[in-house]
Amino acid sequence: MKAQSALALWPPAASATAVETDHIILGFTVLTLLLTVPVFLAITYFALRYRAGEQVDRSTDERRSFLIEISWMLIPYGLTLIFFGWGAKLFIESRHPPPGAMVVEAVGRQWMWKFQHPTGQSEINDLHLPIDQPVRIRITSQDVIHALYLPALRLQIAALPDRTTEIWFKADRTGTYRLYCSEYCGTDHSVMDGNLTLMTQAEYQHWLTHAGAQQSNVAAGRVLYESYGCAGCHDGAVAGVKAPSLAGLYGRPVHLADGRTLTADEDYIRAKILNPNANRLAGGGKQVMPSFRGVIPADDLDRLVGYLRSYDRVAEGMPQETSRGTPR
Amino acid sequence: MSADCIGADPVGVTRAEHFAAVAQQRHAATLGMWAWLLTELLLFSGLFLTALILRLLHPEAVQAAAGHLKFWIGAVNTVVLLCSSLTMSAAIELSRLGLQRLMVGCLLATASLGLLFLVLKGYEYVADYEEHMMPFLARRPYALAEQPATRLFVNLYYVATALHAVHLVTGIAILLGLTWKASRPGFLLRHQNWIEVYGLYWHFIDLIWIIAFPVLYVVNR
Amino acid sequence: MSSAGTLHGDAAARDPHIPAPTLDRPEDYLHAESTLRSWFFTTDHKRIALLYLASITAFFVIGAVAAGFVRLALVVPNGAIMTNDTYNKAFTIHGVVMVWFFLIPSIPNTFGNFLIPLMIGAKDLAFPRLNLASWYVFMAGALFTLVSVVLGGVDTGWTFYAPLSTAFSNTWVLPALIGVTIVGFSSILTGLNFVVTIHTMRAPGMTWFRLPIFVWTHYATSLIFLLATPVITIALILLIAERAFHVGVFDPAYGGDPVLFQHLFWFYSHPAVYIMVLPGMGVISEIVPAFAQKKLFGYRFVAYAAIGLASVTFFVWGHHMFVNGQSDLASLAFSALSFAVAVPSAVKVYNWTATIHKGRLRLDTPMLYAIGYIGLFVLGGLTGLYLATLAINQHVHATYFVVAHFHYIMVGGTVLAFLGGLHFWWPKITGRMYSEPWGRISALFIFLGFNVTFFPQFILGYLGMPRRYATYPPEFQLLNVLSSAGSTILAAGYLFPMVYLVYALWFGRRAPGNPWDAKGLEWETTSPPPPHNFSQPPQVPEVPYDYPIQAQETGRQHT
Amino acid sequence: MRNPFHALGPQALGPQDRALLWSRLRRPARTFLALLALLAVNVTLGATRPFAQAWIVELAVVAVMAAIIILVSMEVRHEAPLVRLFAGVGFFWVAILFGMTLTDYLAR
Repeated sequence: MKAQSALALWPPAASATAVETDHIILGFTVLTLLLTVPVFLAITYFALRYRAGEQVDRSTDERRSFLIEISWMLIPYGLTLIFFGWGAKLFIESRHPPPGAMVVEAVGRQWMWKFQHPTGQSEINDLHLPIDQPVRIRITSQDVIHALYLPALRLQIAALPDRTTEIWFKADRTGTYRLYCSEYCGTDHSVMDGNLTLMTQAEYQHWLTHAGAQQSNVAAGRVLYESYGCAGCHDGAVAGVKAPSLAGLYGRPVHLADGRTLTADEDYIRAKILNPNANRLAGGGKQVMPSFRGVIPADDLDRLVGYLRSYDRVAEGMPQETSRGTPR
Repeated sequence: MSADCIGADPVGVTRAEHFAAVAQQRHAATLGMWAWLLTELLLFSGLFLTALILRLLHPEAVQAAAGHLKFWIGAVNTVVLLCSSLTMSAAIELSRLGLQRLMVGCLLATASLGLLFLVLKGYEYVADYEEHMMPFLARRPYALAEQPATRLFVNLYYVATALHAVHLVTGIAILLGLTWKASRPGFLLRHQNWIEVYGLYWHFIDLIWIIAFPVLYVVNR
Repeated sequence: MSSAGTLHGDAAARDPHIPAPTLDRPEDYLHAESTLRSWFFTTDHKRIALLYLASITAFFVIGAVAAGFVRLALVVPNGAIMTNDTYNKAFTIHGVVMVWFFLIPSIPNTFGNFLIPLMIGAKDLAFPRLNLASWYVFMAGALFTLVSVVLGGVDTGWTFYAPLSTAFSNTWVLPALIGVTIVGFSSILTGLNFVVTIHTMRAPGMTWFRLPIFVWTHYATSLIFLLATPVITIALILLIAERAFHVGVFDPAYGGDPVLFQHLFWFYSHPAVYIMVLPGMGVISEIVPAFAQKKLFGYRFVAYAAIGLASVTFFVWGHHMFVNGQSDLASLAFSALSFAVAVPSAVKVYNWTATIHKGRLRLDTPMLYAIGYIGLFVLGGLTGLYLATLAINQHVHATYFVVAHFHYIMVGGTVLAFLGGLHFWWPKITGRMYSEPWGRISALFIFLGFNVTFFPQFILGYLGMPRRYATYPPEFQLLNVLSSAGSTILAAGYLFPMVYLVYALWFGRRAPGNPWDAKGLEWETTSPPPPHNFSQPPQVPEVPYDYPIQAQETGRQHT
Repeated sequence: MRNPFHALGPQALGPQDRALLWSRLRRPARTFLALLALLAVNVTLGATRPFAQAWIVELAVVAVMAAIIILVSMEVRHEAPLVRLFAGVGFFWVAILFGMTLTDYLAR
């Protein structure tokens, strides 16, 4: 369940590793207090007791100062090293997935995540996963460096354009949590987020077969519509490009330059995305749209077309419905 | 200018107002130049590190690209710079002996050798251009386009050699200015250490090339 | 060979147009000449320090305004106040300007420039013309960066990570990159000048272990300037070439490695943290003994700790890259080495505290800043160790926890030290006293405002709010509003000194040579000092910090 | 001012001066010859590529050349300890840069 209150003071933890990370930071905080509170108290006490004008004993003795120096160099250092060891242990564990972990492929691009389940279903920005099951996420990027951040699991890893990185975890608490892009990746970095839904094995199987990838197709299509840059021209954000609005396009007749008139059905839209130079529009300006053949994978194209089917004038009034904030 | 005769012109350094002693001033100048050279070393080592990483990531591509470098021009250029180091060292020795005219001759020879290096380097660039080995030119076809990783090394070669050439151009310009000043009467009386301090810079530019030549041309062959 | 007589003083004595110094005031560097030329072509380290002071104050204002935009935008979660693009440009300008045009030059180029020759008993830095050149280089770099801001701004973040900055950003990245590259040369020239000056220009009798800690920390800082800056220069040159000519070494599209840029970037930018921190430590090490009227505790340890910090800091840069795809071995090595930074940092903090013990304390404005500094630096430093812990870093990397941490170091550390130093040496620099009550009030405002602004960000970060987010989930709103509210208190705290210090320039009480009964050669000369610093060669005391309260039984004299 | 090229030759000097001059120029000349010889080794190796590990020899030769230039041509041998330290520190820092970066690249 997502924390909806305006003030939260501790993040939910959805795995044993997350709980242990919390223990490390709590332990470290205790040590911090042990090391700093005496200093703060001492400064305050000295500042009051030894103020100019106070009649107090100011005779000092520095004979043991060498010992003092060595001890306050080494004792705090030694204590903090405990946390180095503990943190390193947990880190190394999180780098070595157990055999038989379920593998999810994740791809970051400006500005969306795409996750593909081992059974082939894929989803945009949201991620549904089972608990009590080790999950490996293999991550890459199609453009700049992103980073997948799952705070409920206390994990993040960069999505690098030229390599595959991975994290693994075994969640143990169901619920809906946030997932983010945590490596600054350009204009809509802050919109590149979604929900991580953790569910029981049975629920997950049910989700895969039923709601599955269909569930959020329209919302996902909107994300793709922005991510592939359609919105930039067709919603008029880029100055100087007179691209026709696509709101309400579906099912309407379109007049072509050669005099024919077609109905904007799924096939028409699909063909137009893959090859904009065919079926030139009547009265259209210069054709500047690039071909998306080979650029957009088939499942993304399906979602995009699905979104355009439902993109009517009503939706036009609130095109940012699916994403927080104002794109561009 | 008095006759060239050792000891006829005493050499020395005039104390600037904010220094307490000439020895202090000389020490400061030498130390200052070394501090500068320290930064130059780290500057170029960033490029050498990049070359090493490229070699680790793309060994075949780097070798393919290095095979297109003009090995013999690089070798001849190294000899040219070694010669310029010789004339620079000679100029320093002559400045200590107070042989001003001979020293000026050596400085001019040093500058000329530096120019010769640049001319050869320019010729090398032209040859590279004609062989379509300039991948950073967006409009010109690139000879090794089928191996995209080669362009990394080739481009790095241009960044490194261009940065070295910038140092050389600056060095020659300063050297010519210095030579002009040094040809005035009484120069060695007032500013003998300028020659020594400048010499450090010149030797160091040589040193960078002497490292760059094998790093770029030789080890990747 | 006689010295050439081109003193400012001589010129003033010869030139009838320059009024002779008045009787009640010995001739000082501020009034020796008054033409614009005498300022913009001066080679006097004290005037150059003031040129820097004016410049970095201007940049501080620009950076602070950008920060104001950032805090304003984050009052609401949905980005209703400004577009994502505007927000991204605001935080980028804030970062670039604050890091390169305020924090890095702040203390070294103003107080370092002004005080190092005074503290070591020299007439000037070793290369006065180079010092002036360094200011012009700084301004040239600033010009390029401002051009990029005026043309429309940059949205890459101050870290300029490839390939976002090279192949994807559509903003004015090139002029900003060129500006930052140029500014690096200014740092190098300043560092070079300081290193050579400290080595060669010390007055007779001024041995290394009679130097004030301020000089030690500036020596350490200058070493970082020299050894780290060239590496980012070359990284930025490659980045510029990449953006302009598609060189490709950082571009994955051709097989380049964007992580290599991060290595080169952090090789400089982590030590750069100590460029910001060490001079501040030097300032605090001067203020604390002066206002405790007591010898600095553990002088040699504090001095060595400065050199230690400057060296260790070169071995830890990879702790910025634990989750950025570097090898596990590298992460382990960098994490382990990072903890070593705790040792010299602890030396500093505990020795300052021990110095206050049994002192004769006056809680004037500089001391308030110093005490605030110690507290905030301790928190900032220890949260740095949290971040160096691999498992914690996996969670809070690139969140507001990091933002809070480095603001505790840079605002709580550097800015407080800068302001403390500004108040401490203001009488020396200007010859006027500032208003003490206003000074204390503004110090309290800044301390309070700072904590209200940045402490909530630790919590936000641990809750998982990523940094550089123009919009954020609604559950983070309350803490963000609190943070924004704190920033207005902080802004007020910054505004007060700008008013009362400027007021003091004309209406402040005239300062005596040593208003704080402080030790150190800079207090031996008049306020403001004469053009060549000392009317008579200064006498170097046997021990540094020879304050009235000394150890009575000095078993180990030198510590 | 007279042409600086005029009477450039050492024949303008007296015999004693000439002997002194040659004694001073001997060191640069020897350094030059040594560097030339080392370069010849590297060029030969580069041109013939006799064995796969030639790069080790080549880098070793470069190290020797660099040492000669710094110690002899740049006269670090005769400098104050401080200058020697400065010359050495740079290389140590280069080693840090390379070493720590390679902990990443060699262990990926």
